[in-house]
Amino acid sequence: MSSRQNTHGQNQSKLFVPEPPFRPGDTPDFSHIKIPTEHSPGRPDPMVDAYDTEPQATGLVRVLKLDGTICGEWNPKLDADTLRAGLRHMLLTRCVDERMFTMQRQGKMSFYMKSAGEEAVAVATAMALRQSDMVFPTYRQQGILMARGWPLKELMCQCLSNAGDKLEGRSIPVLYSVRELGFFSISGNLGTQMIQAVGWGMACAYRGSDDIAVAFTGEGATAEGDFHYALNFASTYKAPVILNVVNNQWAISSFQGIAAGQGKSFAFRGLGFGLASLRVDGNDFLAVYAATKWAAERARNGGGATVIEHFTYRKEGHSTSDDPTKYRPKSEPDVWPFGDPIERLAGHLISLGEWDEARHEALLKQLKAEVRESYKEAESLGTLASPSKINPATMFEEVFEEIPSHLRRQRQELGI
Amino acid sequence: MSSRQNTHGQNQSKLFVPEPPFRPGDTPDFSHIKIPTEHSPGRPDPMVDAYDTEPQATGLVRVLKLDGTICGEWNPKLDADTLRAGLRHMLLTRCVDERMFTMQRQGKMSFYMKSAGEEAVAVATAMALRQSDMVFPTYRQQGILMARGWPLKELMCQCLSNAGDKLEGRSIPVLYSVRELGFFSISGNLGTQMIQAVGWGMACAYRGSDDIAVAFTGEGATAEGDFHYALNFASTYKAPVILNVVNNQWAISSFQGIAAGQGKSFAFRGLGFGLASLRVDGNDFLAVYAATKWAAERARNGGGATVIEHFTYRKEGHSTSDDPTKYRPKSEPDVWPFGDPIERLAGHLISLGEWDEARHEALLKQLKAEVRESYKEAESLGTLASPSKINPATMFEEVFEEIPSHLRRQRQELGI
Amino acid sequence: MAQMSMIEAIRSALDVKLSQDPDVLIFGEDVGYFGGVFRCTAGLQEKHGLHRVFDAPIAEGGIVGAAVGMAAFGLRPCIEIQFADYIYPGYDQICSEAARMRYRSAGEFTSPLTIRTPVGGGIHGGQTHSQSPEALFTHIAGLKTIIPSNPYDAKGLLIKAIEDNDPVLFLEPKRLYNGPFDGDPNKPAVSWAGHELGEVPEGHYTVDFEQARVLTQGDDLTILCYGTMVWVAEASAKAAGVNADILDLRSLMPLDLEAIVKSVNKTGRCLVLHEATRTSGFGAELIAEVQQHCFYALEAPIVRVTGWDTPYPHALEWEYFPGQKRTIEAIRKIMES
Amino acid sequence: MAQMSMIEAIRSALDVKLSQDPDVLIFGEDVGYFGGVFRCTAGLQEKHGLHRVFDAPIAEGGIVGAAVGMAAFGLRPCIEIQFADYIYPGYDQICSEAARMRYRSAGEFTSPLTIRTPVGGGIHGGQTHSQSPEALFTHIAGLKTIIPSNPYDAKGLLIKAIEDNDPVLFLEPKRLYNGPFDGDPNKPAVSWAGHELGEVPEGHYTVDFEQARVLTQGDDLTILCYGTMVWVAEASAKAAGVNADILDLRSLMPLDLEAIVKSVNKTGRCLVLHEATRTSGFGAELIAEVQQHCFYALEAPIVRVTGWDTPYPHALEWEYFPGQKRTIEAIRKIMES
Ligand SMILES: Cc1ncc(C[n+]2csc(CCOP(=O)(O)OP(=O)(O)O)c2C)c(N)n1
Ligand SMILES: Cc1ncc(C[n+]2csc(CCOP(=O)(O)OP(=O)(O)O)c2C)c(N)n1
Ligand SMILES: [Mg+2]
Ligand SMILES: [Mg+2]
Repeated sequence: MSSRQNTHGQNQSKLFVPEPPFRPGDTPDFSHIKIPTEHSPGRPDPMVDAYDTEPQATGLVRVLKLDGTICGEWNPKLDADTLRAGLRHMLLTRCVDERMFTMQRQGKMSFYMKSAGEEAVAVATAMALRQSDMVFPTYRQQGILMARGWPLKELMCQCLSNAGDKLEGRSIPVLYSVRELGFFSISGNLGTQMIQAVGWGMACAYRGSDDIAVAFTGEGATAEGDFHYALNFASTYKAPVILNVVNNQWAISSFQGIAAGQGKSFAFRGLGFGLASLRVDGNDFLAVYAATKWAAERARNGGGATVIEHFTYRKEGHSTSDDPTKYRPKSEPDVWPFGDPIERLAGHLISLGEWDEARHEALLKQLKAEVRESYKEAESLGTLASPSKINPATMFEEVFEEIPSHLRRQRQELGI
Repeated sequence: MSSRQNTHGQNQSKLFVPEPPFRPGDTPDFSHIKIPTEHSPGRPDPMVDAYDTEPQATGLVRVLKLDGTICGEWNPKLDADTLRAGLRHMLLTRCVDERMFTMQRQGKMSFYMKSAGEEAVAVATAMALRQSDMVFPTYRQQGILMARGWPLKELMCQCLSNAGDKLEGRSIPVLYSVRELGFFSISGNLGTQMIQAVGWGMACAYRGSDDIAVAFTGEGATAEGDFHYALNFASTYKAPVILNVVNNQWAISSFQGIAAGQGKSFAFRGLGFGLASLRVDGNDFLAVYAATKWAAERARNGGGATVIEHFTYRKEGHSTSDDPTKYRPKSEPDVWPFGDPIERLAGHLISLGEWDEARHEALLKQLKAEVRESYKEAESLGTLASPSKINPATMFEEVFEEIPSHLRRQRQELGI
Repeated sequence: MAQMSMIEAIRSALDVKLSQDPDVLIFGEDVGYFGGVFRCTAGLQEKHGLHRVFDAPIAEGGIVGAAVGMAAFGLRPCIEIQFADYIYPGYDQICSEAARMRYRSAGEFTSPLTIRTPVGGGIHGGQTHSQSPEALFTHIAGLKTIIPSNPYDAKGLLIKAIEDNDPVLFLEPKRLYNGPFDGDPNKPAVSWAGHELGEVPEGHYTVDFEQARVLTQGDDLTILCYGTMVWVAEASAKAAGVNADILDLRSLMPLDLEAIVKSVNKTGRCLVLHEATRTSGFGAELIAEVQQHCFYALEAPIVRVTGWDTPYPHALEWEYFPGQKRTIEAIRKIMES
Repeated sequence: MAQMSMIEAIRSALDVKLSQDPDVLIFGEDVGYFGGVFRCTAGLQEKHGLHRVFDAPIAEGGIVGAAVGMAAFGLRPCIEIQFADYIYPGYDQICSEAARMRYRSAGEFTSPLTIRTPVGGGIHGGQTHSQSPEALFTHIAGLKTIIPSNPYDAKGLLIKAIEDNDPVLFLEPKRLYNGPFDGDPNKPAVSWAGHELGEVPEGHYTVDFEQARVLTQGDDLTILCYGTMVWVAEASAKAAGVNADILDLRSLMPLDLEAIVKSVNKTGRCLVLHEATRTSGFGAELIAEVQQHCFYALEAPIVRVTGWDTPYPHALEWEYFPGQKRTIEAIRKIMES
């Protein structure tokens, strides 16, 4: 309990309110977090009794050590080409984020959200899945779209709400929908996708398919009822789903302890429902990949759902709308002890002799050019600042399958 | 999976749907349930680390063996007078239930709900608490009102919706509200009271009081979001509350597995949030008492919330509106292996030499007479079948603190 | 033709769709083995299998949310919320998700799901088993809201709802499940047996949305109503001795505005009935449209007879219910002005 | 007197009540250390203590539910829902619990709680940061619904809300947080500085509920509006060259029907404005009451200018927003009929 708790009490309050370890002005020090280097919990058979995953739910599944070498049972043994592909997708994600953030600052779009520091979660998950597995993302898994190869221009047009936005400029930036790539329409309402994913998974089982559904939520949004419904329905109907909790330590300005309370880990919540549960180093591309493969195998084989907590860190602000230095020390991202997922995977490839600084620089340069090109193309179709080329009549479409008479009357009222 | 699952499949569905072990026509056999007689998990210090309650959350806290003798660490060492008081409250509860059920069948009231088989949960909890601790009950904890001495006539008038109903006949029967006895207004909406209780507990802490809040939910209603909110907020703010889950095996026609899914116990859900969690033999008056005392001590001392699952059995229908033999074997209540809470406590008192058959019969007779008398008095104030003596003007009152103009106009429209 | 109660008609609709379309499935609290607390799904699990008709956890938000996922996948879930009073935990999934899925994804994902739920009072259900929340849904863009008043319509509209590619809220006036009800609780209960509208075809048929049903035709006034109030309207008009155009709206969204406007332009007088609380009830919307489109034809203010702006009380149920007495008074008042 | 923006006025109201009444406490998502995404609670935690102003888990149902328990205990929680678009997970606790607690317990337990939440569009928030759900609350018996249009009212009404012994939904038009807005997005943003209604007393004062504010008086027509639309109404009336009675309703429930009726009986013409979707919006309720009470005075149909019955689109925000163009057209139409 910090000084704030004690000094400002005006009554004899005994109400406990958790606080983050550091606030602006403090010098962040994470030496209390023990980084289990060699001691990743083992890899049980994917069909293990859910309760036997308790060590995995409370420990931290890791493959990549901070020095780039590998340890433990979870090594997915990926070939160098696959690793390089992963690195490329993550780097591309970061480049796109950088560019779009800057463009937002220049008034080209209303809003943007980066995923810096969390790229491994999205990219490795996507690479470990089939494309026919539907992912139910939040706004911070754009890495999936890179991994599944969505043309950058499409993504950018959505953010620019311009004539190229196949969603007709209806939603704020980053709320993509890409059904053909197994990417579910992102909701602005936190948490709702979790139980929808379970419904989708139940539908897969109902149809006799062995595709699965894979949902993501931030750790903050686990507090919503929809997360509870997801755990409960997944447990009751043994739904073939993976429920990912991306614990990036922050929910806008609230530290993870507001959602976690006295809980040891978010993964442990899954155990409460008899679901297999893994807590994974989310900055470790290989660990995320291996955990997802494990859970997917379990789900496809009728073993039901797995909860995976990805322990990671949101390196930047929540979105273009906030300044993180208002609620956490400026240096906190730099001293976060689990490193950067891109650097760690690059370091591993380098230690394998499959990568080097020069190639890295070259790749980065190439990706930046690619992003610049795509952005130019996208911008040529308009920005939010330019007069919209979207036909106002589209506003009345797709509310229903067919435009009902009252919407036709309203459209006429608007004079179109 | 039963035959229903396989024979009626019209597609290649792999969707798993849980089913109860027995349905009408089956011969129920609970020999698979192991009754841990000597092996109640131990009683840790109430301020123990929550995660160390895992044995209690998955085992079954017991004191009374089926033979009436006592075992284990949880014996609350109550004197004979207290035990007899508990017995009396439970018996009274059952007598009231019987009478009211019969009266409902005779058309005197619209609805009634018994608590047969679950009396120990309500009565022992109430006796282990202070009256200033607010309980947030469901409709099946009328035993608390017996233990806290609410005049039977008051209870009956509420059920009869007559002139003596201090709730002005506004709610259906059994939705009592008795603030002066620390009994919160029962909601018809399942689950909502759980998070409200946490709010109440936070308010106790905020005011510096060491009173606590004690909530009850059926196992079925744990699936509601409010249960999740309750666990989360209780964990985050270390709220001084006890969250009771009364697992009476049935939620109307749905067996407990619909809510439990693959979960080992409902208590374990508490562990998922880092809350102390106990699974208790709910038909064991002494165990319920001891567990509640333990949790109350923990809460008052700043240890935060405890989740208690009371493992019990709903011996009768859900309410006057259903016939349980339509969805479970008629004999199931009789072969339920944990006995009857009243008989078990009586047996214990008899084994102590503090009770005998004759006294039991005499008490029962006396309670029945008391109930009969009270009911006669209550009925003299009207029943639902007789013309209501409640002033229609009351319908417009207490919607707001003061009657606003639109309600005054509506009252005039009704001609009053 | 068979004789069916409204419960049987609903069950028949479900049975027809389960038989025809393998993508239809049903879940909800107690709907499986037991067949629902009102018996609407009785026998369907046994006939169609456990994986097509099954019990759900007591979590209305979960039930709707799972159905949204299934519907987006391509199934046609038809879910039951045990009482409309308990639909609020699912409100977010209905309004923010089901209703907007098609729009926000530009048609990539849709929500062809049906939510059945019993509404209305008259069974001594008190404030938590009597509500009529239709207006809370008609305000939400992207939802259709349907409410039948008899077995024939119930079956045809429910089949239509399940086949519709948009989310449909299907409200079942529980007081009409077993028979029509004219608002007088002191008369012996009437059953659907022998009633013309209880004659229901066994197989597949649909009743269109956005089509009001004209019960009676008359020049004195127009009565706009739906659900239980349809029967109260009929009895009241008779008792008041007026020749009324009584329109059973059936479909609130989309609304058959054409029929309404035509009628009021003819009669010049309009009464609006509903059981729901008055303020911001659906009656307000009807009045807003009628006064706009029929202003110059109107000879008297449009009157609404509704539930009061209070919770639905238990003992005073019949003082709350907008029955014949208040309806007749309103008719008289309209005719006198 | 100080000059305050609406944000500052709201913050000042909270500060006054936190200082005066130890039973007042504030919680919600990001309201603690950070001071809220719109900064309405900035500095309050530091001043009043962590246990009086604190962050909550992202669970609107939990936030409302906990507040219901605290309020029943005897505290006066004032909670924030980050955007009204996210209030639906708390809808059940608001409607089924807070609104009915007093009634169902015959006054034993009450719900003196205030729910603050930003509403309305105009900030490019798209369909999930722009909604105006007031009608979903005015339909619920037992709730009060308040919506200020300027700093002075915001502070006085918010203090009144916190002191009220019933649950109050306090809707904050986010487009007005930093300045008035006449509906023209192409004009440079105006701030509250120097505006008469930005002059706000530092200390305690209240503005009564059920009291419409009369902006301008005129005999041509009555414009009923609230929130952001008040400013659109004023600019539009001016541009249309009409002398209008413009009523800023401020309190939707309870409603100042007297002022409304008096005005329409005088002008004989009425325009209703709101940003929310039209069907079953609060405008329908206003029209229903006006036509009932002013029928014989009305010279033209009452017209409503509202948001369309679609989700609030992002790129086409200004085609959706009921701005001056549509309002002026409506005024002309009313004046011509
Ligand atoms: C139902 C709902 N409540 C509140 C919000 C506002 N909101 C948007 S993002 C956010 C924080 C989410 O934090 P977390 O779940 O940890 O995800 P992260 O942003 O860290 O990826 C909040 C409160 C929302 N979008 N939906
Ligand atoms: C929100 C809500 N959903 C559904 C119901 C209808 N309902 C009343 S009791 C009940 C079963 C509850 O079962 P459980 O929680 O196990 O409690 P028990 O009756 O066994 O004591 C249901 C579904 C309700 N009252 N509230
Ligand atoms: Mg986060
Ligand atoms: Mg139960």
